[in-house]
Amino acid sequence: MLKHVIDKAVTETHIAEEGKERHDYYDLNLGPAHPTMHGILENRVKLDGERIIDAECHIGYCHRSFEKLSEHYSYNQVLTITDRMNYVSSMANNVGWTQAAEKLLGIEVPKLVQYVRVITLEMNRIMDHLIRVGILGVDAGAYTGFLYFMEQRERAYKIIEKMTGGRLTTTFGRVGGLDKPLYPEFKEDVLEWLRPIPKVLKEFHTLVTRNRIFIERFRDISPISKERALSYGFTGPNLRAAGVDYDLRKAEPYLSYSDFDFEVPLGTNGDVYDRYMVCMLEMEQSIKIIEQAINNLPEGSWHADIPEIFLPEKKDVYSSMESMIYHFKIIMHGIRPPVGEVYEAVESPNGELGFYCVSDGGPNPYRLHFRSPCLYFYQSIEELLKGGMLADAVITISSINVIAGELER
Amino acid sequence: MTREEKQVKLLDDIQKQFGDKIVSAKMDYGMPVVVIDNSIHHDIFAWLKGHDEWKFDHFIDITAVDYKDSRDARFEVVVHLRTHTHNLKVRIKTPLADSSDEKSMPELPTLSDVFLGASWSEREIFDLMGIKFANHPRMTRLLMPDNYEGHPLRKDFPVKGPHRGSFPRGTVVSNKRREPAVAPTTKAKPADQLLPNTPWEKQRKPLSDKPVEAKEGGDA
Amino acid sequence: MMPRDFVPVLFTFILVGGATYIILALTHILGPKVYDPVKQDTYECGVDYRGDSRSRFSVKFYLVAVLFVMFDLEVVFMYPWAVNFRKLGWFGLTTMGIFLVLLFVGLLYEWKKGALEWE
Amino acid sequence: MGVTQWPGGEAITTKLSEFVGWARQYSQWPMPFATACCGIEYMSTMSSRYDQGRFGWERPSFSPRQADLLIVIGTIGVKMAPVLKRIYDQMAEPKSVIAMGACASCGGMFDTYSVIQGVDTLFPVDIYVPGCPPRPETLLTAYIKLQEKVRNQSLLGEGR
Repeated sequence: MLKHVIDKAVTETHIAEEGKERHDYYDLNLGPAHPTMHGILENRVKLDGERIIDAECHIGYCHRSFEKLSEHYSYNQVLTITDRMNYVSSMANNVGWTQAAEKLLGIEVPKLVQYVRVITLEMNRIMDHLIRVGILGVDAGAYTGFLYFMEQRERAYKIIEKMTGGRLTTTFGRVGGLDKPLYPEFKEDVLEWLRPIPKVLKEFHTLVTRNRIFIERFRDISPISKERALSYGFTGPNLRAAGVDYDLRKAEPYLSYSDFDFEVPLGTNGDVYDRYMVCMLEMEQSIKIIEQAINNLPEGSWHADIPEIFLPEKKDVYSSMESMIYHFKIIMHGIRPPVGEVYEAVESPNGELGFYCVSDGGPNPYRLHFRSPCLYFYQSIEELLKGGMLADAVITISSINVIAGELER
Repeated sequence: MTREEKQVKLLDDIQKQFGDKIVSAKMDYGMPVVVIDNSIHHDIFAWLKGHDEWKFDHFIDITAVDYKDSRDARFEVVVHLRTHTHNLKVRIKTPLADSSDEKSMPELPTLSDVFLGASWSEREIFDLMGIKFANHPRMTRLLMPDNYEGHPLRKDFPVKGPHRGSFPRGTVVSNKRREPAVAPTTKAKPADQLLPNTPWEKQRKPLSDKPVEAKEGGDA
Repeated sequence: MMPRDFVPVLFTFILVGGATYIILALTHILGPKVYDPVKQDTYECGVDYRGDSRSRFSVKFYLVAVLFVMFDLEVVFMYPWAVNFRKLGWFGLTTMGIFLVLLFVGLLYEWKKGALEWE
Repeated sequence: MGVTQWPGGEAITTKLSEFVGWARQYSQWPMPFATACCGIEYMSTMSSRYDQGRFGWERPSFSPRQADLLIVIGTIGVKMAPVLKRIYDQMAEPKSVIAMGACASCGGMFDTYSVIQGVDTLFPVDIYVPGCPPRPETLLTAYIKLQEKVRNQSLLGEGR
């Protein structure tokens, strides 16, 4: 067996041509099966000692053809795809899709549904940033912070399970409202969940923020300027770390975000430390939003009054004739929006998550394109890696927070 | 001036600048939509980005739609841009006819020199939709394996993939322990060998290094 | 005749050597051995490896390695001294002090020459 | 497994394969090949609440050389299939495989052109874990089942 290996080595030895200045770069595969590559990113890196000279990145290892599938799903079934896009904060994608479908159908959801959607969006922003910063700590060597944060996520799973029945893939909400009425002690549970989070954040601050090692490793690593960030299509925390004040909740208020007051943290030179700090400060702002939303949660029905789109409840179907007809019509015909196309975007924890939906009047979308924020800031990875050290490559890729489901759709 | 007036003014500016090349410019669900001729595909974006009043420098998204049989121009490339001076988004659509013969692909000039964000998304459109972008720095497949044939997001491409007759749901898969085939080399193989396309019993056989010929009436 | 107080040292050598040998022998006997050309291939994150590992690399790595070995040996010499620190008294302190000062001067020299900077 | 009298007291006798199986079942080094949503549930199993360390599975090894067990976590795409097959081939014997989640077991909800319909088309799988994603408790029962399987593995398998 060893003969095979030796033959392979002999045939591929490098014969240095004379006259060419011989420069020995070390080719390294930070390949798909690598602990820091989140399992699906392949980077072929050319090293001069420890410094990265050239990086060539490949993706596509977890392409699950969401857009092709969504052409065969009804408008409510697409929710099963959207929670597997950014699976770290799946409910944020569901809210995004319901917003886009309702804009296409021209529906205005009642205030209670809007507030509940704001609460779930902000809860998912906290949960997403908890894992994002935790994994950044793990990649830089601080494993304990990750365990503190995972505990908070587990407590959040309890609420999400009560609300939707699933921990991670929740198919939360329907076009035109929520999937089920809120369970009675929802408000107390969310406030109870929020109570220890500032303390845990402070613990992580003392662990990492003023820690000389992490400052040395995070500061001035892969900075990106405003113009290049905008030209790459950065959105979300990575863009705000570069200093551009663009947050969809403020720029194009949707879902009654204008009722709450909160600030948008901005960074200065867009390096790993700024991305980390923007995420930490955003979590505190999200806590403020959730408290305001919970304290003045309005009364009202949990779905819009549109029987021909929103499935009537079972007890109505058996009792009233119209509901039974609507029930039959929705199930057999499906929801048929008018012919046209719409682009609706939501501020998901990773950035602007857009849904470009073209409808030809049929029961399922003619073409549905998910604008994935991950794809647009992962394009800059080859430029961000060049010139840095090998250890910085790990930190950069972890700080950009690339999620496989959303990157490769 | 209010948001609507700004949007109307934007449409007029574009209309004045490119005149006859603009097929239509109107508001659609609260967003200005401009349908242009594909000859000015590159110039309109350079102009919009460099324009001092409408600085459309934030590249949001580029995608493509396949209107097989429902329109004469089969493809349509859709680009979303955003300006932070007037807090506006614009959607620019470029209809594109399908290429005449089978071999060549419809062609458009690339935007990656104007907007860096277009480089990988254009590669994804080339990979999934089959639209080539001229003088793009690295025009290779993004999501599918490099030697994959076919463009999956086209309407004539089956969801389950052309090479694979998927076995009907619910058939019991025999899980007897099989010896893993000793594959001498696992260079990246073409998609055919990964998913042999013969009846389900043979499909369950793990990979073998011999190239799989599509035989009718497979052996027992 | 071997001095008596070295028997424990000999005993540890035998114990350590024996233990490692037994473990290796057990795994060799009990473990299955399936030879397979792919298994012999180098593992590089699941894709084919490129380039080879015998290319030359810069001298910085060698420099750091030598510095580490030097200061590591310094600590190894301090162990026996630290064990009977009380008995040696002032004599031990002065000799070890001279030894440490010498090495500290070496450290200062490297620091100033920039051998510790990575760039 | 029997108790025999021994001059100094009693001694436990057992078969060699049972002894080796007993030792191996509590020290499986899993290689978590995480690609998609199940990876987050695997993180929950690894973290302090559902702690897989209680079963002796604390140390994940990210190289196939030291791994006893390959856990395929998440969807395997057509582009990922050669990589996964190579990693399975490069694992040292005796190896076992857990296919975690519906996508790894049978392609799950993604019956499409770009997803491998089940990891068992690439190599034999020992335990299929249902769920999309499976709850941490389901994964822990899979661990217990695999421990039972490892304990009863005979030493005379292939390659001796």
